[in-house]
Amino acid sequence: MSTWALALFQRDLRLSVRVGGSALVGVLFFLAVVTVIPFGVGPDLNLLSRIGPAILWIGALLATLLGLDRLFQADRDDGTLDLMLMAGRPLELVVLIKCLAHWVATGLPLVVAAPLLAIFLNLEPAAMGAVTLTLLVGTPALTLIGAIGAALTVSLRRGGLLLAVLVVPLAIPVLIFGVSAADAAIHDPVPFLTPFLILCALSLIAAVIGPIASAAALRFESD
Amino acid sequence: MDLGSHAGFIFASYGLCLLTVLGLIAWVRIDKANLEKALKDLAEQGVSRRRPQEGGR
Amino acid sequence: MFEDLSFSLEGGSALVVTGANGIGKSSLLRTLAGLVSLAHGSIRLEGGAPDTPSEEHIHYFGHQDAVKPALSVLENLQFWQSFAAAAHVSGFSGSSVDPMDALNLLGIGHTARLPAAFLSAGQKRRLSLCRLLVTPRPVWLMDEPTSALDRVSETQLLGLMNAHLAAGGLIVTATHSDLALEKTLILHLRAGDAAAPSPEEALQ
Amino acid sequence: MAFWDYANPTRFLKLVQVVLPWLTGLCVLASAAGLYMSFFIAPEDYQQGQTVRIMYIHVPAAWLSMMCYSIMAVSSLGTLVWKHPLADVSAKAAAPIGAAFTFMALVTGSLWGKPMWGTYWVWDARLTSVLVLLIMYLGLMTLWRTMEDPIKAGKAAAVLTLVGALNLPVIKFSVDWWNTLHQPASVMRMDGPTIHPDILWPLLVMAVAFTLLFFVLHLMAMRNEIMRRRVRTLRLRAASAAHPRSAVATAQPAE
Repeated sequence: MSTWALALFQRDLRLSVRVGGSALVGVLFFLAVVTVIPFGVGPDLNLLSRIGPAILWIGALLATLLGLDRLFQADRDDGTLDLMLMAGRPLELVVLIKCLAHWVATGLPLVVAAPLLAIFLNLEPAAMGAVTLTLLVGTPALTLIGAIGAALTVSLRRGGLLLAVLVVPLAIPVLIFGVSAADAAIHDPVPFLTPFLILCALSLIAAVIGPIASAAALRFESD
Repeated sequence: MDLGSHAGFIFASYGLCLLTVLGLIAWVRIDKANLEKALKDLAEQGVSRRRPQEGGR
Repeated sequence: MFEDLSFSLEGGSALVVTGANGIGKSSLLRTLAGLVSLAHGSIRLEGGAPDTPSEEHIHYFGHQDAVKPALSVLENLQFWQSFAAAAHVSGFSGSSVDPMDALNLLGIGHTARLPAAFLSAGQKRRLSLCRLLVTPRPVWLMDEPTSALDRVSETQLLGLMNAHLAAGGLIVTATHSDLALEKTLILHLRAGDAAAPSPEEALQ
Repeated sequence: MAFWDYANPTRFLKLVQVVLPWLTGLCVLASAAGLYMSFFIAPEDYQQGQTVRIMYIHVPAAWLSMMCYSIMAVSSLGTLVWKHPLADVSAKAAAPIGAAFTFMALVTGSLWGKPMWGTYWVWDARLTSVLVLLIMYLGLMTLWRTMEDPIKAGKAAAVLTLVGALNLPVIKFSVDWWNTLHQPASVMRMDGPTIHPDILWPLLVMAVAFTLLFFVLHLMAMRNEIMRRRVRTLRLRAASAAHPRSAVATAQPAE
């Protein structure tokens, strides 16, 4: 089990980091979204620090969705997907490992960038830590849920936009609990742990449902 | 020398700048080493820069 | 797509599928590969491992090369060696070839460390062929295997295919060019009805 | 691609070989002198206290971030108008260095702003336009990374660089056009600097040190870039050349 899984993980990671890969575009997009918001709502630092966690979460959601459309499409376009279906490896695990590699290449940089961007939004150190922690726990869920959309739209030429439309409703629970956990850390009386644990649970559920649903979609797609 | 109550900010600025410059230098050096290795590998394979010109291009 | 099509093939022999463009040669191969599901009927591989589906005994060599330009040639091949599971079947004695040897065998050993983006179409095709060598599987499905190959590589390919047959493997190939394969059956697809395979050489 | 093997790049590499040690030496001297002056000679400010010492890296870094972009803009003109073979090499090599200097200006600025203004960041015109500059740098770097062919990437990046150059005057004059927290220019003024010589000298020495640092790094990065293109050309050649040894080796096992 371990050799092929490691080989797949390494390959996907290399592909997204090397020339032509898209690992850092997501972070740049995240930075751009966070920069644009203050122009829209005005540069009031108090307001920004109040809505800061929400801005960071929405930025992370959009940046994740942006990078997802090539998750399976690149492999489908050059015939790799057919061979993966025939490789004799459980497709659910293949999807899970691909998602993991994708998250390390695109989701983890978002989490690392979040504290820096929090400075722009005038967040307190406690809020900064809370947002980063919730993003660390929550972004894998976004990738795994997004994988379902990526698998469904794999055969469409311009699937990126449709993917976003399909995935956003499914990602709303993650967004709700991510933001409310981060908010709870700022406003004292509300407990932080309750929404945070629900967020963890959502990630775990997504780790089960995402690969199963994506694998099913990919099998139908090859027909 | 006494830098007053804001010494932390001053050292942080100078330290981060130093780190950034060191990072740039490291990037340039590592990049150079990798490229030189690639050129050496190609030379060992017998691919030369001059050959195709003689072939009348 | 097909009706009343049935054929069987034994170890060590090849089936050449011929027919006009668009008649469904590629679809037939994709169906055999398990990539397109059957409406009726079945595909059986006798002697395979009991609880593995038949497509896991099959190498599919289609029109697409599945070569990643950003990876080096060797990295491409090593990935497939560790990713695709080998299938061992009684009566098939093919063994795994070392990736570097496979590249040398097909004459692209000198490109092993280059990114695959630098390969020509024919070289990518040969790299894709190496994939069949590094993981032993008894059945090769080859869709136009000689496309984009020059005459020398075509001869090499024939040598490899014959070696696979000699090891007890099966080959089903759709092609336009004449392949000098040992022990060949020909399946000619025509609109309306499909001719039964006609033995070109006597089977044992 | 044979174009790259001749004349300009080769001659340029020889020039770099000669100039680089001198530049590096000068850069080290100037940095040492600048650091000494900014810590031990420059007085503390009567308003800002010791934090004024951050200025000696903040202001040069900010200047360099803009100078670097100007160099990229001129190089882009070189790519598009004069088609000089080294122009897009220069532009590509400058982008990461410019991004690093912009990052330094932003970081030192916010570390200076915290004790002075009470916050690390405000969304005023100067700070925001410099942040936009950083995003431009990063975007250009990404554009170069994602396009395989260096010639095409160079042209695309040149167009983007020239369009982005509109941001430069915005940065320069943002302190005059908008009412901001950031203090107005005090060295680069039409009517002469408004700054005491004890502060001005360390600042100028640091600026010279930063400029030298930029040129050292830029030349080294350009040399790398030329080498990278050579590697690319040679690899294309290596792939296309059928290897005689391997051709012999194939004949036996295939039989």
